[in-house]
Amino acid sequence: MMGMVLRRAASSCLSVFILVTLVFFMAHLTPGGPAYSILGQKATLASVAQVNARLGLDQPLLKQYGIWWWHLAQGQLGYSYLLNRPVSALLWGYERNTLIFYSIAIFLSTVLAILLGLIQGVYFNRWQAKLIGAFQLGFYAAPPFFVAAMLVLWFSVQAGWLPASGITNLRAEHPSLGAYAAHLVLPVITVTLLTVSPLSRYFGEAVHEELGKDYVRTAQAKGVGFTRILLAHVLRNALRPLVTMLGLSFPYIFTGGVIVESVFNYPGLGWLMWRSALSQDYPVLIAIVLVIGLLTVIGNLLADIVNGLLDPRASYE
Amino acid sequence: QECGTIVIPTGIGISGGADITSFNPLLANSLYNTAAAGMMFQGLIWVSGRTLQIDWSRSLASSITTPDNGQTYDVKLRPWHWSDGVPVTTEDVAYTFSLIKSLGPSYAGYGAGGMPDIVQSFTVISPSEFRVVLKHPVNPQWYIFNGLALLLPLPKHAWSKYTLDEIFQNQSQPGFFQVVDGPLRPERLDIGLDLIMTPNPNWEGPPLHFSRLVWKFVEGDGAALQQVESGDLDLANAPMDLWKAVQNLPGIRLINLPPGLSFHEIQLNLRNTDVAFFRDVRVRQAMADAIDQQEMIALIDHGQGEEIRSPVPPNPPTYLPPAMRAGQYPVEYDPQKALALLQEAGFTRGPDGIMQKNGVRLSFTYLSLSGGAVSAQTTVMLQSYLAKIGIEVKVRQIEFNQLVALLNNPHSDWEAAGLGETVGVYPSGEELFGTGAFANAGGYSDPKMDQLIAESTDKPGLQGLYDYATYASEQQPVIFMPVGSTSILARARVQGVENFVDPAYNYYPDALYCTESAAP
Amino acid sequence: MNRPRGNFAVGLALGGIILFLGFIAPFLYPADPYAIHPAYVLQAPSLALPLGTDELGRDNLALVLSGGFATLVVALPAAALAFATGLAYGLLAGLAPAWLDKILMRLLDVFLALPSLIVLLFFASLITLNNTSLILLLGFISWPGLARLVRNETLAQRGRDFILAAEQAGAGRFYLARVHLLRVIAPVLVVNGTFMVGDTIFALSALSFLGLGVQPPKVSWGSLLESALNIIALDPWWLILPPGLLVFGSLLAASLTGQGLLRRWGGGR
Amino acid sequence: MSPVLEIRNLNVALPRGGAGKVSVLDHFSLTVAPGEMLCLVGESGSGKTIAALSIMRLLPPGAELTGEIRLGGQDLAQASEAEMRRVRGKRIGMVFQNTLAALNPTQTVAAQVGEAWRVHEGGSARAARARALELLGEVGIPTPAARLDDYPHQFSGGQRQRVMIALALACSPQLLIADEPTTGLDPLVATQIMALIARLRRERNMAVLFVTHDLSVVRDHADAIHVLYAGRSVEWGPAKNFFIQPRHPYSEALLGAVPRLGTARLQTIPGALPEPETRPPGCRFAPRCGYVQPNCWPDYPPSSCAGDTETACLYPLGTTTHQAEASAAPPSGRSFPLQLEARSLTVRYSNRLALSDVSFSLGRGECLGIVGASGSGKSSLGRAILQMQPYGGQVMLNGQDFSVLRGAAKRDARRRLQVVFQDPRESMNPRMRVSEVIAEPLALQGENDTTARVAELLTSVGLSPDMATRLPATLSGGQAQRVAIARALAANPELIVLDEPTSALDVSTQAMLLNLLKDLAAQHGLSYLLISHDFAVVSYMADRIAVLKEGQIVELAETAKLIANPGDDYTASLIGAARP
Ligand SMILES: Nc1ncnc2c1ncn2[C@@H]1O[C@H](COP(=O)(O)OP(=O)(O)OP(=O)(O)O)[C@@H](O)[C@H]1O
Ligand SMILES: Nc1ncnc2c1ncn2[C@@H]1O[C@H](COP(=O)(O)OP(=O)(O)OP(=O)(O)O)[C@@H](O)[C@H]1O
Ligand SMILES: [Mg+2]
Ligand SMILES: [Mg+2]
Ligand code: NI
Repeated sequence: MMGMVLRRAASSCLSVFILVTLVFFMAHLTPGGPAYSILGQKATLASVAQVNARLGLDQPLLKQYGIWWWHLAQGQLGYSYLLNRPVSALLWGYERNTLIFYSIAIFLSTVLAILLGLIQGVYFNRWQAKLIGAFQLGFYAAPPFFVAAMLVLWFSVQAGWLPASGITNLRAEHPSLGAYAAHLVLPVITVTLLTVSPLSRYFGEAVHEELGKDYVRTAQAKGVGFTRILLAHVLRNALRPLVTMLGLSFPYIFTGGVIVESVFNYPGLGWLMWRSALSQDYPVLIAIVLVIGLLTVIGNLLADIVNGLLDPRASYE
Repeated sequence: QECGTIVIPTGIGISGGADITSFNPLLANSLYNTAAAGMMFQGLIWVSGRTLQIDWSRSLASSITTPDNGQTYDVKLRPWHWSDGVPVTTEDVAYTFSLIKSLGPSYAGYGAGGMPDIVQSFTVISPSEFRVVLKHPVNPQWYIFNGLALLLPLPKHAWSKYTLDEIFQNQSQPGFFQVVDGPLRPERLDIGLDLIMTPNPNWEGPPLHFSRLVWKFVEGDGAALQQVESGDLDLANAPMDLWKAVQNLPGIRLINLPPGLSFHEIQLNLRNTDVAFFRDVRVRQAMADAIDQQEMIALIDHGQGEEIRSPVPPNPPTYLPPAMRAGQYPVEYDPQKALALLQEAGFTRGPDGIMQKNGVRLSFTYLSLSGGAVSAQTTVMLQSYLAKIGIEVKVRQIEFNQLVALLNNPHSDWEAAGLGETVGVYPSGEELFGTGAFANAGGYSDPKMDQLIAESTDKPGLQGLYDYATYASEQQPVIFMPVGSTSILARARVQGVENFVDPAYNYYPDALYCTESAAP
Repeated sequence: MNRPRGNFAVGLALGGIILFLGFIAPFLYPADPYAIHPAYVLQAPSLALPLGTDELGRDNLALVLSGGFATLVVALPAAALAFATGLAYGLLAGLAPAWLDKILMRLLDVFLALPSLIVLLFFASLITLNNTSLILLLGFISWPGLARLVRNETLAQRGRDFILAAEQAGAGRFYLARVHLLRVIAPVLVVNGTFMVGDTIFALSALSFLGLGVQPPKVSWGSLLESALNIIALDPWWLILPPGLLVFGSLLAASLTGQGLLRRWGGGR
Repeated sequence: MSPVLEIRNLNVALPRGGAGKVSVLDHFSLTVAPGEMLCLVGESGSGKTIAALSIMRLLPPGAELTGEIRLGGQDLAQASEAEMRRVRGKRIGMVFQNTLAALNPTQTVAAQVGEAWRVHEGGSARAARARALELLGEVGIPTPAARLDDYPHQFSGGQRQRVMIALALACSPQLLIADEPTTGLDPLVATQIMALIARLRRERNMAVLFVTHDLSVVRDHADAIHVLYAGRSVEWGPAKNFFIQPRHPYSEALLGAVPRLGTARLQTIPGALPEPETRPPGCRFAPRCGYVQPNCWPDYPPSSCAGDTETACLYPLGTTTHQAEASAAPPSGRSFPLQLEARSLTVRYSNRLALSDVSFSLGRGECLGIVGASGSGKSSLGRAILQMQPYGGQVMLNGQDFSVLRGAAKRDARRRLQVVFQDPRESMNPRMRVSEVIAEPLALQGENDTTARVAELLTSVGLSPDMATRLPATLSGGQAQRVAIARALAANPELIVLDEPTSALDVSTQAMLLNLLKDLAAQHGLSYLLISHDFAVVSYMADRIAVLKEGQIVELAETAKLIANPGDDYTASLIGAARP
């Protein structure tokens, strides 16, 4: 099975390569240019030319592209034009924020999805399942910005319980973990609410489907109790689609989402990507795209491997 | 009383936040960066934004004389020390000047006050005195305010061991900037989060009342409002679109500041033949006359703004021509007059209600900066006003850097664009409307304007400036638009906020003090 | 997902209401959405102004209606475009020889991993955003999911006996795709087509949040919501709820209808 | 001796669609004595599975059950769920069909076998494992210790069924219920499983309720037979009597439909089993019965006793001459002009050789049977002939080599070869109406007006032209297979490849189809390549038979010669499994 997984990884790397190439050229062909972001309104043709020369942007595009790979091969991701920092150092700062925020959210939504999905699968077509179904539908249809805004309105503007935005820099402000956590609550709730709905839906359907399978009847015929059937037999078999979906959402754990992060003023990687795209800070942008591409590949691989462990048949497919 | 840590958003007193990404005053190209750098390095000449006069108590220069009234400038420094105890000398100023020259166009202040090309020679006379000789005599007020003021001393003894590239690479490393002569020193910068500054213990200016100043990067005024309410921030800009909501916040004061030295404008591309009608001064005047600036201020800025009809900001009125001080401008809100002007220029209403002449419709595409409720509202109102006199405005939202790139390219085919313009403490127009001036993106060129501008910068006295302002107001080389003033929300414990920032975007950290006990 | 049958009807009814509001109502309600009334700023709903006014004193009902038209007139064709592209690409990959399929799928991976905002930003900087270009852009970023689905379906169906039998009777590839594949995957297609409508409405609204949507002074539900949320601290519920609920309702209508169809055709997956 | 299981007057109603609860099994009574093997037989849909599940009380939710089910002294019909849990697996073991689905794919067999034991005996994991090892050995898994930690998919179908049996036997139950354990297995393996169950019940003196629709499997081992038709018992009694003299016309028809070596013509039962909603009030078999009398219609006939056999028929058979074993073997030595020739065919899948160097020829009007165990390459051979997949070697139709043909010429030549698949519903586009399905080959040949021709074809396969507007899902398996044959005929073929055309069908339907195919061949001068793992079926149809084993032809001879004188051990065992 490892062989198959690795083969797929190799061919996915091709996709990453194309992805990075595409974004590289797209970014460089977008009108404007980082020099204007750097110089702002004071830009003149001369100063732009000078900045471009300093950044190497006056070179032919293909050569810049080659240099980018050459630097990557040496382990360098470049230097942010706008933030005046090496990209790798920069990424990590944002990455940390996203990682904390999203891994908590995804963890919560996975746990919730498993709980809700089990209930939904077991009480299929009964009011419990219908209630959960309505919840899923509601959150599926609710745009994230709307959910986020409503949460802010209720918990922050009206009740004043939780900070609506921002993040506490543990090293800067009153170094309190409590405040740090408080800033995470609303974003985490938003993402959890939004991700739990598709996850639990797929999982609930899988549980229902598995419960209808013959092996469940076999287990019943053995005299196995329902709880045990659910936990020992059904759960593991139903996890496959959930794992696949988690694999697909793997990149998000690291990159976050532009919209949620900007609504909450949360400096995560998704938000950095958006700002870099706006200001055409190519090195940062392309580095993030590279990270996303690699994470997509890794996410799929992890899902394959976990599914392989969960389901011995997978290795024969 | 001591405040402990004060947390303020970047862009306080200016506008919504952006990251601080550079501490180097020669490379700092955003107001946010300039704000940080301005607190680290003491200016040679400090022009107060409230009076537009030199504040000698804050300037490193103790005297400036120009023996030949315009070409030679002798500057004396007063005794002052770097934070490591080394004295500040004219060598440091010379070092700055050499850096400026070698940076060339990538110097952030390049071109302002003619710097550095206007300088014939720079001579260090003694550790406390230097002389600058210009290539030709100019209006001393103009040069001192807009040019000489740029020569702030930088710590030669700390920096000279670095190459220009290294200086460039280190522009956002706090460690590089530990030798300062201003009130604050950077401690750490987490890009995307905040910049922490601590007082320079050896600063020789007025005492500070806090132990740390945190510039927190907050995107959006709405978010800043929430954070000042929750106590995450001590100060924040009051969001204009939430004006009603910020009036009576418990424990928070609302402090109105005078408007900054800036104006809004609609740049018109006079080179573009598709919109050749802009070249007709009557069309531009009609546009200016059609816009009800008072209504815009009332609706968008909730009355906290300033009508702008000329390139000289009306407040403080130090440089405003006397007629304008009395409220008389060549243009004013008068849609009837606007219509009459258009008719006079030969336009008639077409079947679709749009004015036209010889098949050319008065219709153009307006580039508006994306993001920001204020810009969107301005766009909507502009469109509505111009529609009333038969001018059609199509809108395209565009990113800032792309807009700047378009404006910069003399061959690009943009038609009109909304921008903000900051003016120098001495509001001459050589960078704005002179033929080929760099902010003159629309290619406006008028011999009379050029002559008036030259008089304002070269001839001593204010008459040149007055004439220029009057002519520009009449010409509307760009359509002047109103500017909103800033208001600051301050948590009760922090005092002195009204003196913390002035209209020229100078910061006075020593103004801040607290009434309650220190840390929250 | 098995829900009471009634939901399908609710979905259709909701969809009908939204189509009515988007395409017919704007021409029935006379007020000019762009007229500014400084004297009537931020009025709460009243009899004369059923949905109140915004911060420039514009009639909010007129804005919401014209926003609906602007939203639907972009989102629906965009969904159709994405649908057609996804379908064509998926069929092509599914029917192509293995090597071509491999290439197409790797490319699809690229499209799927490509952050759509960057693509949007790129194109938005090159072309003026108007209805046509927005349709093209939204269509362009929304198709890869469907393409993958169609391709997988096609592959799954391709080896089925009835396809083999048709081939044996002399059917060519094009005939197989047109007659057999399209018919068997029709349920999946219709269902995902409905979902796609919801997705494009959502994507368009999200774009407004980033300034890449329908350009001012024209409004869309997304941009109305965005500007209302900017002033959320003033609690202008009459500005937030209508566009918010309409976006929500459209997505709900799309997914209810889609799920109803899914159940009706038993193509559950 | 008191019976292990005694069912009295069991009625089961199931919720079905909009119609509410419908009775699917009624007045069902049966007794199984210790050590006895009772076979419950009947066509698909007659209610066998429902009966078996009732005993375990594992009916689908919403089912309504009345009557008595006595296991020892306990009435299971009244037992609580907790009590039932102690019965299931402990006192009654159950074996299901389709073991690939019935075993949990993600647990090792040791865990699954051991679980039954642990649940009831509460032993340690180690003890459960030891028990699993013991059981696997007992059911005849070779080297059981090495296979404990394998997963179900790693076993062959027959082995999985053995595992399933081991699982049911874990707590040494008094009663084993086996629901079609041999369906879907190839006949050789099926016989082995059957023998295994028979052996186990003797060794353990365990009662067995064996559910099947295939009478040929149970002939050697059953003690008693119980025939169900449309939810009611029609005949029950000792097996010996049953096979000698079935009393009920349905039983007779069922027996007559099973192909056996040397049968000249199979008996067929007209019509189809009624759905539970449409069952007639009187004798449910009446509409299809050859002996029907007017008084069969109003009331369900009371049961009558003849010898040890009871039968619910007003006119039980007794003296009518039961169809004698036909001695007339298919005529041998017919000669056919050469039509199709395959030369050293080789089919290779990515990693394995499915067919190697197979050559044979087929004459015009001839039927060539291909037999072999599952996986021996039969279907691959068929697909290669049909040009459905790449192969090495040559296929020549009327002397024309396919490999040199391209494009339209190839399509044209391919059309001369048609195919009928195993799963009749899979072979039709579920969204096409019957008329479109049949008209497709016509339309592809450019015919425009197809209505008349479709009606004609439908009639020729014995369907009413009214069927033309139906969708495949509304057809029964037999009807669907006829439509598939009609479609094949529509292309005007010379040769039809029949890939297990009847193995998804009931014996009665199978008989009907086989007869139809025989008639069509005679009418249209068709040649057949008949693929099947059921030697009896092939011998009934084929002029010559090729025996495939591991991708190679081990023997190819005329049917009669092959039966009389198999030249290969493998062939001999195939014939043995098919012999009654
Ligand atoms: N869950 C169910 N809901 C409704 N009707 C059912 C259900 N299960 C079976 N039936 C119906 O009950 C009748 C008897 O079905 P059963 O499964 O017992 O047949 P069977 O004799 O076992 O057939 P087969 O040989 O196909 O297994 C059939 O008409 C069937 O359609
Ligand atoms: N598409 C395929 N890819 C790889 N291997 C295959 C494929 N189809 C069949 N095989 C393998 O080739 C061998 C022959 O398969 P084939 O289907 O011809 O057997 P068969 O005799 O028809 O079996 P059955 O009686 O089960 O239908 C088997 O071992 C099978 O697993
Ligand atoms: Mg059954
Ligand atoms: Mg086969
Ligand atoms: Ni805090």
